[in-house]
Parts: sequence; structure tokens; C-alpha cells
Amino acid sequence: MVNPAFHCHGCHGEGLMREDFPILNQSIHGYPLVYLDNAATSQKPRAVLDATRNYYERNNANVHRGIHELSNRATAAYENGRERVASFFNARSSREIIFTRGTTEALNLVAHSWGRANLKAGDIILLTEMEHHSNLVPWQLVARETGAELRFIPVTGDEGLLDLSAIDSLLAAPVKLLGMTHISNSLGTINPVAELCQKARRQGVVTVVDGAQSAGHLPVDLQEIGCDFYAFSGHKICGPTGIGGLYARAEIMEQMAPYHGGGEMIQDVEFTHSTYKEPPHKFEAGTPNIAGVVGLHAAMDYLDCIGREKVFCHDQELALYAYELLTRLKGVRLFGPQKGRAGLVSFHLNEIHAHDMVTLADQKGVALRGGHHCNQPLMKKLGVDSTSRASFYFYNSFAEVDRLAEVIREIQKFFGCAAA
Amino acid sequence: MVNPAFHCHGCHGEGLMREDFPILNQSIHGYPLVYLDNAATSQKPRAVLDATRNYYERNNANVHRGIHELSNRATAAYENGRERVASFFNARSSREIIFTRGTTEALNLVAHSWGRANLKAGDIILLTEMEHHSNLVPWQLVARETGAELRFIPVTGDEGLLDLSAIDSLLAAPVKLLGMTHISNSLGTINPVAELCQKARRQGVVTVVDGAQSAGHLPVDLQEIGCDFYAFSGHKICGPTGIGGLYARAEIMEQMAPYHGGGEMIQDVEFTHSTYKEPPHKFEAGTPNIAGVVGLHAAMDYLDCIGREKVFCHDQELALYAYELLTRLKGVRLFGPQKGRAGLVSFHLNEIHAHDMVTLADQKGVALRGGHHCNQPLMKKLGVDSTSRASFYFYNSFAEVDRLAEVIREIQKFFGCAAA
Amino acid sequence: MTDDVNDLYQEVILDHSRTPRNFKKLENANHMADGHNPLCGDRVTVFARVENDVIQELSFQGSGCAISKASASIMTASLKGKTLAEVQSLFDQYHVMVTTGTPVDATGGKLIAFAGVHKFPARVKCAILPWHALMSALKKSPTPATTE
Amino acid sequence: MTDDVNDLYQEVILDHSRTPRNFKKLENANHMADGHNPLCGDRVTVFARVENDVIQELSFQGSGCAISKASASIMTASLKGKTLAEVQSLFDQYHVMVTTGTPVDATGGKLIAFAGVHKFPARVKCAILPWHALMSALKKSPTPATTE
Ligand SMILES: Cc1ncc(COP(=O)(O)O)c(C=O)c1O
Ligand SMILES: Cc1ncc(COP(=O)(O)O)c(C=O)c1O
Ligand code: FES
Ligand code: FES
Repeated sequence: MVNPAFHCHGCHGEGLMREDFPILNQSIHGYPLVYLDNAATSQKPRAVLDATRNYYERNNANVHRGIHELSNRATAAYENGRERVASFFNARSSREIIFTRGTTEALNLVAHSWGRANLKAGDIILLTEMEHHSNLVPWQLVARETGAELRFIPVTGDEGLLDLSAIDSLLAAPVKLLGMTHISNSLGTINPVAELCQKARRQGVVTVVDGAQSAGHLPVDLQEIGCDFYAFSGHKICGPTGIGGLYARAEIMEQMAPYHGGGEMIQDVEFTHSTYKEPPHKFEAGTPNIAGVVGLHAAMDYLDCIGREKVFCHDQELALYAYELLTRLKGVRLFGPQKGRAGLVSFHLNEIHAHDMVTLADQKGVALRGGHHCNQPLMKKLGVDSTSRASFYFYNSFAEVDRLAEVIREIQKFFGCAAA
Repeated sequence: MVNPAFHCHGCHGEGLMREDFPILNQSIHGYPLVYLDNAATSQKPRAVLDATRNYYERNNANVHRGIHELSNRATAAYENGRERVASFFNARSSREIIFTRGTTEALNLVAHSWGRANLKAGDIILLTEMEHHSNLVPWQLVARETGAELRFIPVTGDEGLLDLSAIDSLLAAPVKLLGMTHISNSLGTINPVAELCQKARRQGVVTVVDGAQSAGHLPVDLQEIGCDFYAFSGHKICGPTGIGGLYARAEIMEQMAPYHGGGEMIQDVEFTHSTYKEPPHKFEAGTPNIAGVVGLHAAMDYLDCIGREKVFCHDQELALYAYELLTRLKGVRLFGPQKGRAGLVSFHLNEIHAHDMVTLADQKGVALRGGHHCNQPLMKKLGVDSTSRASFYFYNSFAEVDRLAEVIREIQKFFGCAAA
Repeated sequence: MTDDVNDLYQEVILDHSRTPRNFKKLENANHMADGHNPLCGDRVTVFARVENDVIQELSFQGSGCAISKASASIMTASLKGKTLAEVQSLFDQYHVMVTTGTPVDATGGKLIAFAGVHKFPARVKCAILPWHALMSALKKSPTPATTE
Repeated sequence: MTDDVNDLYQEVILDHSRTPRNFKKLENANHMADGHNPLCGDRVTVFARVENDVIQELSFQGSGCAISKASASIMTASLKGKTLAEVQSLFDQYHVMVTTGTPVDATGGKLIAFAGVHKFPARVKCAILPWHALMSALKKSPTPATTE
């Protein structure tokens, strides 16, 4: 549950640090851009763009195997990035961090390297009904390969909480793995991951937390959460595209089979067999996204300079405000919890398809996302084809939420809805 | 074989376009930087850095699922990048291009999605003795999983050619796959890939070409080569780190099993099973490295503006010149063919370990690579632990090669070698 | 609203999306296929009765956005009495129109209302979805059609 | 050459790398282990004869760079007659010295020649490789030691 210590002191709904984001200062179809698609990807501050440019203009080289000065600098930048990620999430050691393209690759790595070796017919993979496809499809693939079975913790309905009434029996053997999203990208629900990991650990169940929406949006302490795996994406937290990572508890990482084979991950190669480096390098074959790590490092510094408590509080205030404004409109169905939600609202307009809604909002400069949000099974369960979603970050403001509500009303009017 | 049409007209050994590379204009340990580690990674011109920055400052959004303006722009940028890659390599269609982190991931994708489904006990995977670990270890892993067996086309010795005397019997059934590097990163050999692919095709053998060292270094026409798969890395051809790709012939891609599961690659997801998009999207789960693709596009434009014939001819001239200078030194053993080589030289100094050599060269500002170059089995076969390598790109000059030779002599003197 | 929007959501499109014509199952259909838009997950089923290579009746069912509903409605209303060859030619022209904006003569009638779609690349699939389903129904393709 | 280089390749290091001491197999060794540097692929084997917790004899074999050869040579020359506890303490101090440059009192003698290594992060493993092999030999570790 959300730490009650996160109290908002004086975010008065002003967008923070907007001057660092040149992209926000533009017109779309003649209106000022109101970017509310942050759960899909965030914008990047100058500090991040400068850091990667500086890397390329002064220090660029390949890592690890080089002995010359630029290669030493590149290796140091890359490994410092790993330290930074470890400290950002309070992992015990940077050795617990594997760099990947993002959350999706991180979760596939777990399924590939841990799942295929540890799951067998009869085992149960327990997920929640609100998993993003990225924490569902890899498990479907591994289930098909190993014969393991998928089961689901139900979602309560429109208010979008996990129904934990039967959790103890659901978690009973032969569950081998519990996978859950920390924050739902389509509902805004914040799941009680620490509590669930604790229960799972008692049963010897391995835990995977999808942190795509929580990393960089609230303080995350992996030792407190106590999960075995945590996956995140840099592009959603002010970092570059193409970089993210997987935290894997040292003890479990040591036992994992390799992921990709290739350069950088080997110790000794013969023609027909090889030995591998120690983790985490064992899981990073080939030239990594070095500049991506440099940018991610800068993004984490940037966020901690603002303060993740402050970011969380700000985003939550905007989401609560949006929730309130939208409840007052007619013909709007809202999803996700009313209290304790993360910084997004997901809604459905009577008689207006989400894609029509989003196309029209865009014509007014408001960038939303409409669709199944990579949560198709959940949408089916909620009985909708799709929803519209506004998702916030620290640079958004109350004024932008007002604009959102105004635009929704105009669109309802355009479609001649009774509601308007 | 190298197209004899590549004739050098007037590269007088001047470094080309150096003013576009701010990084080259710096001192290392008090000496001007001489960057000769291009086979590991190339430097990036301003045009590439500007393109990615411009993307982030004006157009950044997530791709495919978005309907708003920025998302349309990002999707267009991403898909135009795919078209650009297809035209760069003369693929028949952009649908034959899958974006990956680089060569290593591309080759692992082939092993994972094609290899595991198509190889079985008794099948033979035929590679060459000069494969980079990235085109060897994935096949070792898949061989262990499927029971297939690895065999190798031998390398002739120090001159580093493929010994094709027994190729017909080597290629006879039950060979299922032929994997070979286009250009050897440790020898500079250019392999006759078109010829070998033709032979393989006649036997129904699937072909994988590792293009890490050929892409962006000479014109590559995939229809002419006639391979089934071709892998490359952006960071070696003026592009950003973290992006590269796999060409897969449409007919073979259609039949391949998914790679990663997740967002963007699905068509329809139920709780326990899913259907997938058409290739190539089926193989690109999760948010891709969008800015990386933008940078790669700019890099390809940049290279074609110089002209890849010209790049090849320039690099080859430097390599031949270096080869000649080094043959004149005592105590130097050179690897790779004397004629028709790519733009690198690999050598071994009597009584001086490559890592000592490279450390000392770095102290004089010359960036080389020393080691096994991810070719351990080949090194063992050649009877050396490691070699030193100088690898060139269009911005290098004859003067830099002179400096290399001078520095080698100084190092020999420092170590008191008889040779000096 | 902007001009582009009024181009996209023309009166005739809004009308057909609110009150779709031929929105039913065709009991005596001899061709039928599903279409699926992977971008949004929407589906449409198209039913056709074809005799002597001429479309006798057309109908559709399914859920989707205003564009796809109107496209299905106008398509079913426009094609009755056309030969299969005419349908193929209209489909080709319609495809060009929604991707490039070039209205083609023979796309006359209400179909031309969809010329504005080309300015909305993410919505092109909406306009084409029912047509893909129809074409795959006419080919008696055994698998559901998609817009890819 | 620069000062840094002269710090790294001191005369004593060049001397030991050219003419390594104790470069042989120790026939009556009762401890032995391999060390492997994954960065370069180099290997070293360390042989030790230990009696009553005191190093009686040390030797090494293998191939490597000047730094690793000199490190092995000087190590084998420096530790004869030391107790296992002294060896452990020297190893700890040596480790600190080659990673930070801080020469520690007890590392006196020729070992101090390796203080310059810390300025060359990629070469730290070279200096430590033989020590790792020794420590793993003394622990009678059944698997080859590596510098990771
Ligand atoms: C021949 C060859 N293959 C594969 C690779 C691996 O490329 P990457 O590290 O970009 O995945 C390299 C680069 O080191 C190479 O030279
Ligand atoms: C909850 C959740 N999980 C996983 C992902 C996938 O992240 P990525 O596309 O960066 O791999 C997302 C982002 O779309 C998400 O919101
Ligand atoms: S949004 Fe689904 S068909 Fe238009
Ligand atoms: S380079 Fe191999 S041990 Fe020094």
C-alpha cells in the first residue's frame, strides 16, 4: 500500500521543471500541447539529452574488453550506471542489476533463463488479471513449453483492486511463481507488492514484480518489497528509449542459465562449449546500450533531484483532481480505485469509442492514449473494448487537467451525446 | 569476394569528414587521439546526434498504439527507419527487417525462434572457425538444447582464409544451417558469402551471415548475397548504441515462432493464450529503441552520402598501407590475407603481450584493441593468446597509420626487444 | 473543431455511425468472414449473399469506432447489385483513397466521405477493416481477415 | 614514456617479466590451483608446498602479460617462509594497493612496485590474477580460481 508518509507539501498543481522539456513547448493542431500519455513514455529533460551527447562527443568506445582510455571511460560510465540503478532501487549490490532493452525484455529474460529451467508440468504460474501483456505473454509461451499452468488473482471490477480474499489458497502449492504488476497501467491501482511477496516467500514461491509504472514514479525499495525479480524501463522515467533493466536477487541470479550467447558474457570459449562469466555479465551478451545507460543514470539523478516522494504526490494530486472532475461529467465511466491511486485516470465515454475520443482530443492538442493498453483480457473482463487514459508526470499541471475535462465535454457535444 | 569494381579514385589517405566528429579532436595522455578501434565501435557524426536530439525535443512518443500527433510522428520515424534499413541492404521489403539491440541479439533471435523449432538431434550446424563468439555461443546453446551437432569450416592459418577444399562434402546432409561471418573482425578476411550461400541453397541449407563488420563498411546487397538471415549492429556504423537488426527472408520469417512475448507483438490476447501480429512486428515485443532507429537512419544516410564504395576503398588502402609498414618491422607476425582484406590489421609482437602493447599505445594516444577479439577458439588454433588490432574507418588517415608504426617501434624499444 | 476533423467526421459518417445500416446477421448469407484490427482489438463480421457473381445482400455486425462502423454501414449500403469484379475495383480505389486522399472517380457516392481519413494514419485501418473482412468473405477465406 | 607508464612498468616489473623467478612446475606441491582472467583469456597455475601452515615453496606456470608474469614472479619470490595468516594479510593489503594505489606498510619489499597499477583499471586483474590462484590453491579449492 502507499506509504502514508508521502504527504504532499505544497505541490499546488503547477507543472514542475517544464523549462527542461523543450518538447512540451509546442503547438499541436494550433493548440498548446498537453501531453498526458506519460504511462506510455515520458518526455526527456535536457540533462538526459546532454549526458548522452557528452558521452558520444567525448568518451564513446566499446566497454569491458578495451584497455585504451576511451574504453576505460566507457566501461566506467556503464558500470557506474549499474551502481546508480542499484542505489535508485536500494538493491544490495550492483551485481543484482542486468541491463535490458526495457521491462518487456527483462520479463522475457526471467521467463527464458529462470522459467524454462524451473517450471514443469503441473506447476502453477500465478499472475493477476491486470497484468500487462508483457508480464502475461512470456508466461504463456513458457507455460506452453514446460507444461506449467497459468492461474490468476481476480480483479474486483471497475474499482480495479486485487481480490485477495482467496490469496492463501491461491498461493498454496504447486505455485512456483507469482508475477504481478506494481502499478496497473490501465487502472492506476497500486498493488500491495511487499505484502504479497512476503506471503509468497513463506510458501517458497518466486516473485516477479513488473515495475514499468512504479519505477521513477514513487520511491521503490527492493529490499523492503522483498521480490526476487523487478523489471523496469528507462524510457518511462525520463531516460532514453532502448534501455531498462532487471533486478534479480543475487541468490537466484547465481543459479540462472544464460540468456543470450555471445561476446562479453563468456569466460572461456572452445569450439563446442563455453563457460560463462559471473552474473550479471553472464546475462549481457554483445555490445550493450552504453549511451542508454549514461542517459538512464542522468534520468535517475534528475528524478532524485526533484524527489520521488514529490513526483508521486504531484502525480497523485493530478489524478485525484482529474478523477473528481470526470465524475462530475455525465456519461463517463471511471476505472480504478478512487483513493490511493497512481498518477493516471482511465475512463470510458458512453457511445464514444476511445479511438474517436483520442483522435478528437489530439485535434485540440491533448495527447491521450485509447485502447486496451496491452491489457486485453482485463478489458474483456470489465466488458469494454477499450478505455481512454490520461497519465501524468511531474511536468503536468492542474490547468492541463482542466483542459482535459473541457475537451471531453466538447467531444461529447461534437458527437451529440445526451450527456453534453 | 570483393567486387573488383570497387576501385579507389583519389582517396589520398586523408581522413574524411573529421570535422563531423568532435570526439576525435582531443588529447589522450598529452597526445592527439588516434582512434583505431573502429571494429569494436565507430564514432558518431554530429548528424546522428542531432537527429536523435531533434527526435526527443520535438517528436518523442511511444509507437504503434498511439493515435495522437506525437505518436504518429514517432511511429512514422520508426517505420521509415525500417524502410531505410531495407533499402540500405537492398532487401525486397521492409517487412524483412526486425530491429534488435545489435548483432548479438539478432543472432540469438535466429537461434531461439528458428533454431529451436527446426533443429533436432543428428542435424548439423556448420560454422566457420573464424566466427565471433556471438555467432558461435548461441549455436552451442541451441545445439545443447536440441541435440544438433556443431561442425566447422577450417581456417587456413595465419593468412586467415576459409579452407573451402572440402566444402561440398561439409555441406552435404544432414547440415541444416550454415553460419558465417561476412568479414572477420580478427583477421580482416572477407568471406565469399554469396558463393557459399548459393552452394548452401542448392542443398536446402539455411544461411546466416554475421554482418557486424560488413554493414556500413562496403555496399551490401542482400538479394545478391542470397542469405536467409543477416545480422548487423548500428553502433559499428556511425549509429547509436543499443540498436541493430536482423534481416530475415520473408519466406523464412513467416514460419518462425515468436521470440519475446509482450506488448506490440500480439494480435489478440486471452488469459491463457494469444495470437501474434504479422512479421516483423511479431518479433518486436515491448517498446523498441525508437530514438536508436532514428539515429541509425541518420547514420545510413550519412554513410551513403560519403558512399560505401569510397569508405571501403579508403579503409582498405589504410589497411594495406598498415600491413606493408608492419611487415617491414622486425618481430611482428601479421594475420589475415595480404590482398583483398577489409580495413583492419591484426598482429602479434614477439615477446610483447597484446595487453601490454595496447596499454602502452594508449599512453601515446593510439587506441587499439588487444585480446582474443571474441574469437578464442581461432586464437587457440593460431597458437596465440591474443593479438593487437588496428581497425580503420573513413575518418582515419595515412598519417595515423604512420603514427601507429612509430608507436609500435617505440614500444618494442621500451621492452628492449631485439627487434627494435 | 478543425477542418481536418470535419473532414474525418463528416456528417454522413456521424450519421452512419450513430444509425448503422444493415447492422444485423444475414441468415441466408453464403459468404462470411471476420475482420480484426490488432491496433485496437475491434472486430467486425461481414455477411454477404452472392448469386451469379453479383452481390445480392450485405450486412455486418461487431463493435468498433465511429469510422469503422460508418465504413461498414456505407460499404454495405453501396455495394448491393455490384458484380464481384466491380467490388474488387472499388476496393482497390477505396484503398488508394484512404491512404493517399486521392478520390477516385468510381468511388463516388458516399464512399468519398472517407477521403479525409488519410490525414489520420492511425485511423486508416478503421476505414479499411470492414472491406478487408468483405474481401476475405468473398474469397471464402477460411481464416478471419485482419487489416494487416 | 609518460610517468604513469613508468609507474606501471617499473624496472623491477620489466625485469621479473623478462626473467620470471620460480617459473616451473613444483613436483612436490601439496596445493595447486589455476587462475583465469576472462578479460584476456590468460591463465596461470600456482603450485605451493605448505608445511605447518608455513609456505615452504612456491612456483607458477602459464602465459600472460608482463604485469601478470611479474606479479606471479614477485609473489612467489616474496612469500616463502610466510605463515598462511601472513599471506592472507598480505593479499588483503595487496588488493587494496592495486585498486587504490595506497601502499600499505606490510606490502613493503618488491610488492610495492605494483602500486602504479591502480591508474590502469583494465590491468588490475593482471596484477591480482596470480594471487587469486594462490589463495584458491591454499584453500584447496577444487575449482580453478578466476579473478572475478
Ligand atoms: C564479426 C562480429 N560479430 C558479432 C559482433 C557482435 O556485435 P555486437 O556486440 O554489436 O552485438 C561483432 C562485434 O564485436 C563482430 O565483430
Ligand atoms: C505495467 C507495464 N508493464 C510492462 C510494460 C512494457 O514496458 P516496455 O514497453 O518498456 O517494455 C508497460 C509499458 O507499456 C507497462 O505499463
Ligand atoms: S478504433 Fe478499432 S476499428 Fe477503429
Ligand atoms: S592481459 Fe592477461 S593477465 Fe594481463
